[in-house]
Amino acid sequence: MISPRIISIVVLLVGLVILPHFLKFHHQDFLIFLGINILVVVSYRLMTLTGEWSLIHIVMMGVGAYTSALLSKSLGVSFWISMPMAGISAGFVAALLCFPLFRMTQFYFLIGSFAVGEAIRLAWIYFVKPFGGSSGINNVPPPEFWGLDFMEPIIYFYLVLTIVTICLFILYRIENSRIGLTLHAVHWQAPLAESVGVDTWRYRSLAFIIASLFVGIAGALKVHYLGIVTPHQFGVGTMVFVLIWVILGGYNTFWGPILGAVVLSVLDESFRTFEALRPAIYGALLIAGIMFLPKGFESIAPKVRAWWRSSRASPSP
Amino acid sequence: MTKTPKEVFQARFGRRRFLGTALAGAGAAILGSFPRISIAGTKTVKLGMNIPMTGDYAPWGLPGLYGCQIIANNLNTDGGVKIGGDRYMIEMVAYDHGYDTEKAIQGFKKLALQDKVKMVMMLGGSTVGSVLPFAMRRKMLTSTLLPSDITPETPYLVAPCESHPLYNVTGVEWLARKNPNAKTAVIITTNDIEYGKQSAATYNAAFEVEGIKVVDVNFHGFDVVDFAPIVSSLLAKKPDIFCMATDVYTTPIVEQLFHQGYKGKIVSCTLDGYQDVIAKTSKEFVEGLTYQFPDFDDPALNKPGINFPDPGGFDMAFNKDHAGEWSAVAWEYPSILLNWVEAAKAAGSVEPVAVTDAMKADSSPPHTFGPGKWWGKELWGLSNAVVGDWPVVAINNGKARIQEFRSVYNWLQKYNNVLKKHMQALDLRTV
Amino acid sequence: MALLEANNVTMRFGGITALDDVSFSIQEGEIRGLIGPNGAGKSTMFKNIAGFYPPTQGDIVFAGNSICGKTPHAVARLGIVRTFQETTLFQELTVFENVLVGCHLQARTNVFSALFGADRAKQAKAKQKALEVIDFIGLSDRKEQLASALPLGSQRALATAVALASDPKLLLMDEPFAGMNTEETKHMMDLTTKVVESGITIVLVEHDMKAVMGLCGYLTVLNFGGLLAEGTPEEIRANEQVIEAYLGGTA
Amino acid sequence: MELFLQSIINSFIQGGFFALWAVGLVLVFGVMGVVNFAHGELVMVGAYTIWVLHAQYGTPYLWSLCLAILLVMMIGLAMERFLFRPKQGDPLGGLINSIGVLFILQVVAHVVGGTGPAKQVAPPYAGTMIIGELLRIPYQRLFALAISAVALLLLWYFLTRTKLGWSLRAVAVDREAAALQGININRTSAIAIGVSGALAGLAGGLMAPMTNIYPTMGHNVLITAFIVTIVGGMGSLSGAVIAAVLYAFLHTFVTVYVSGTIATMCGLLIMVVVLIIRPTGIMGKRVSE
Repeated sequence: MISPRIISIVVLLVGLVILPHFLKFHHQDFLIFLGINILVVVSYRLMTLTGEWSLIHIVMMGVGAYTSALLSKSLGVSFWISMPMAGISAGFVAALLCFPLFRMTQFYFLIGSFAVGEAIRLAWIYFVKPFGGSSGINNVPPPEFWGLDFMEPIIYFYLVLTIVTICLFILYRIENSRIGLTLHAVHWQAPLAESVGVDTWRYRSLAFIIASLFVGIAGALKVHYLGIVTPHQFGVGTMVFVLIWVILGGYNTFWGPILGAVVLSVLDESFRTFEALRPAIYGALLIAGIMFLPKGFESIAPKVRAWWRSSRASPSP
Repeated sequence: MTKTPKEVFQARFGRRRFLGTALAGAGAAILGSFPRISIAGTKTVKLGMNIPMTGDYAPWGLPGLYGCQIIANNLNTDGGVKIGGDRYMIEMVAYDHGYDTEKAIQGFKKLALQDKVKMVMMLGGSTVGSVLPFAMRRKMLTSTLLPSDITPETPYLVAPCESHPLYNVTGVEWLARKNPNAKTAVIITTNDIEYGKQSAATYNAAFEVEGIKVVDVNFHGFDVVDFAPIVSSLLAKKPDIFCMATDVYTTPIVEQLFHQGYKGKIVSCTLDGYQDVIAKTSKEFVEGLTYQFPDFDDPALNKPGINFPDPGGFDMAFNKDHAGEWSAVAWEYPSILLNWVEAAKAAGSVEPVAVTDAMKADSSPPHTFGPGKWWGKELWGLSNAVVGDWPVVAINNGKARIQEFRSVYNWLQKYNNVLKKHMQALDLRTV
Repeated sequence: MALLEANNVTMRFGGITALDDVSFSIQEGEIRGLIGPNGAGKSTMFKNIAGFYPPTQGDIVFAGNSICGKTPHAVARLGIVRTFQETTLFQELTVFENVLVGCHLQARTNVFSALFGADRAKQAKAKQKALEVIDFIGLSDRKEQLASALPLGSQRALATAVALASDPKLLLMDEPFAGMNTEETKHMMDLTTKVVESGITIVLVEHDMKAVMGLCGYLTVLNFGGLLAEGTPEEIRANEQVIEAYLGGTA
Repeated sequence: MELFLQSIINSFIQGGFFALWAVGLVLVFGVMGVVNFAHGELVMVGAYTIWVLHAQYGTPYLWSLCLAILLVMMIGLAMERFLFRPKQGDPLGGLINSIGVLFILQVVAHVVGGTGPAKQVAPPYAGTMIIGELLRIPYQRLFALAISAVALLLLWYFLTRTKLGWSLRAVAVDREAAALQGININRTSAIAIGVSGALAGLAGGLMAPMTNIYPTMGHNVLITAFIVTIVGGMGSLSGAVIAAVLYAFLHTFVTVYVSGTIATMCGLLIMVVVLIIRPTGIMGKRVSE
């Protein structure tokens, strides 16, 4: 007897495997970046479990992207090594930043993390060697494996699908392990947690490092498909979108941020025909969303389920 | 170009206009999404623009789309263009990537695969970098305004119009000849690679060739709100020539020069909206200010050999609907469109590869300001940029006027080693 | 030898002196009342012991070694755990989960063993422990309820349970009886005695004199940050200064 | 020497602007607990108002300035009433709302002004004051400096010497306590964002004749305002003003003698250092246990 959740996940995965074959043109690429962004938001949520919201997450993605790009381009390291290295280096940088950042909490942490991130970005622009300044590093080679052509969207999509699924699984395990419970405790009652022996500083740092590690991997995935990494990709503008996805999707469940990223990215893409007016429509959407669904898109699910039940309970003739 | 701000504003806000503006996006979208009902016996060829229409870079995208729509409409109302025995209506399809690499590649694929466009025009820089692998593999003709995007691996990437920033040498040449006793210069530019450092290198080379010493170069970020400090520090070097290798910030910089009592010569890359500059300073102060981008109602552009049909009319048409939005790209993308038309006629086909070959086959390709030459091997390993004559513009009692056309090509033939040296000094990619 | 010794503890915030050269010692297995009018410095003393901030001067020695300047979690690891004024709980967790968090010290794990379930045995033991504690405080029948759903009395009990779960040597209880009705108080007193009988030393700060007198074998009275008196409930009841202080405090 | 003196003057002028930007942000955060990401856009709207009224329709500069202040104040009040008030006690919700407003205002600016090169406004007070052949101050900047100084003084008076100002400060210190004392939170919030909007409009109006006016000009404003407010202490207005001037000096002198990019980096790093040493800013109140 397998639990319905497992079944639904399997179905979902199968669906994702065949999905790209029904998509045409640029929609396969859209799917690839969506997959990467999902890893970004889910790893970000792990960070927010401790109640701290940072603005440096996307810069950590950049750290990963730059690491992988530099390793594979200047040192000729294979993608399969440079990708984990991307994660590790991002995690390492995060570990270094823990000391200054976690002296702050709440709003001060938000802005402090923003400042550090922006400083890192400026460093990429300022030090043309090795970061290539504003135009960054281009011609980053795609992965190689059994002579597969990773410039083909579908093939790269499968790569992304595999890696992202694994990462999501790990993140899910962590959240539902003892560590997840402790992070929760740190968020809601830091003093009480401390008093029963929880080192809150350590757990905040842990969450930050793990989140950075996975977003670093996401960065590697991005750069090896785009073939180019620039400081412009990791500006606060991009970070704002991550915030939007997580908050509007809802950050109380594991699935909320994913929902947010998917729904909003699709809408944004469909607004593109409005060209210059698009941001306004998007902005109005944000406000509407937060006003009418303060708990995020995820809060629809229970409602729907309830409605479904009631409608089945009393079948209309 | 010669409208008072007031007219500009009413042009924009005349009842008709206002709606027009508000719906411009939607309108253009509809133009893009529905194939034009074509007259019997004519086909439609789609040309793509993968450009920023929102965000900081919008000024280097949207005006180009407007310009191209004007040219396309003109060609279509004349019954389209005759290519290989068929009449083709030209349709512009645009995608807004907001200068985001992720969206750039998606937009490019949308245009190439879904809309089946025959050429994609882009601004250049990182957005081009992100589409190149796919574009070159697909042999899709792609145009950029930044020749520095060209590498030996990019045979289908061409820079047929603006050879940024190479043309800047002409301005320096002209200025130096007019002021033989100018000995020192300072350069102000942005700290980015694509625009700032490329320009700085070019100006360094140009000044060295003229025997003028560059005493200070200031690379500033895009976050500058007040130019007083930078200008003060540059003026402290007492330069004879003040060189602005930038576009967005020219007005505030000139304003500061004015307030801080600068007496020497000014050379700039662009001077978009120079009436504002005059309004902020004085006719006398900007007199003789030298730069590179002419008004299109300039009579000098009616001389034979200019490859742009009725510049004056184009200028008028543009300002009728998009007053105050004019920037260099407003005519540069159209000019590339015209290059494509010529090449397609020559090729007798609209297929990208054929058109590219036809373009490259032409030993003196039509450049906006006269016959040009394919060039670039010496710097980027592939001669896919068209360089030819470029106008030197100077302000004569409140009006921008072309002083003369000078050959960028000849300069490059003579001095490309100097240029190369200075590019390498700034860690810029060269072969 | 004493389990906990406070030696000449002084605590200043900017200008005000919250504790002024206070010394006392607590024997293993006793249940000690720390009383005094409002602002006498009881809570400050608590926070000093529990490591929320180090005393400005003086030393606090636990089981023979100084715990000054140690962080709360470090102190907790040594076996000193506090409960909080009001009911500080993980309101949105169930009773069971609350206690499970309390088991942190036995159950804490690293990312990898958490990932590969290498800590399964450990977690099982923690869960077992949690159930025992819940049973001990008599909340077994409500262990799946949300903490926020419990009545005040049970919430206090739960708070104690969370503390007990990290099996402390010394339990600091901050006003456990505040705002309780007689019946709840009764129940809480029984619980407290049970805890002491299970071999845990208790220090409690309390205003409810009846409860304190009933529970504690020995009292320490603070006033204006200074040590006013020490002694058995009877001695304290008879102590002029104490009465004076309380009247002064209440008047 | 000349450069040194000139830089000092420049620093003060810049400091005045930084202060105007930052103070508005501090007020709204202090009183409402909302980080108004659209603050920079409010400044932008102020600048555009001047461009439309003064540069296009020839309305006298001072009138346009007043109207700009009024308009932006209105926008602020509307935001408070319809976006922030319903989201009381939900800072993230407020944040998202302000981001939404940011997007919308940018597009409005785009529709009004179109794309193309940045909009410019000719300075109503042309000419330059020359002191002893080595100091040159444009009258426009002198005017801006004076007005911002006056505005800040008025604000200081309002907050320290009037009943309303006192209630604002009370709410900023402790919302609940203030509410218990019968202070109307909604009213104070409205006043706070009204004042903040007015200052933003003023800043935009004063900047308009000296800077590029374009839809995304608010970005730099916001970042600078953040740095200043953090260094100054999020709760503290005097701190914001001091920090603004200090930061202006730092930025100006590093820009002049080293490099603009380095200057910005320094700003950010100093901000982090301040946060590490004193997480509530140089003038901020200590957070107690």
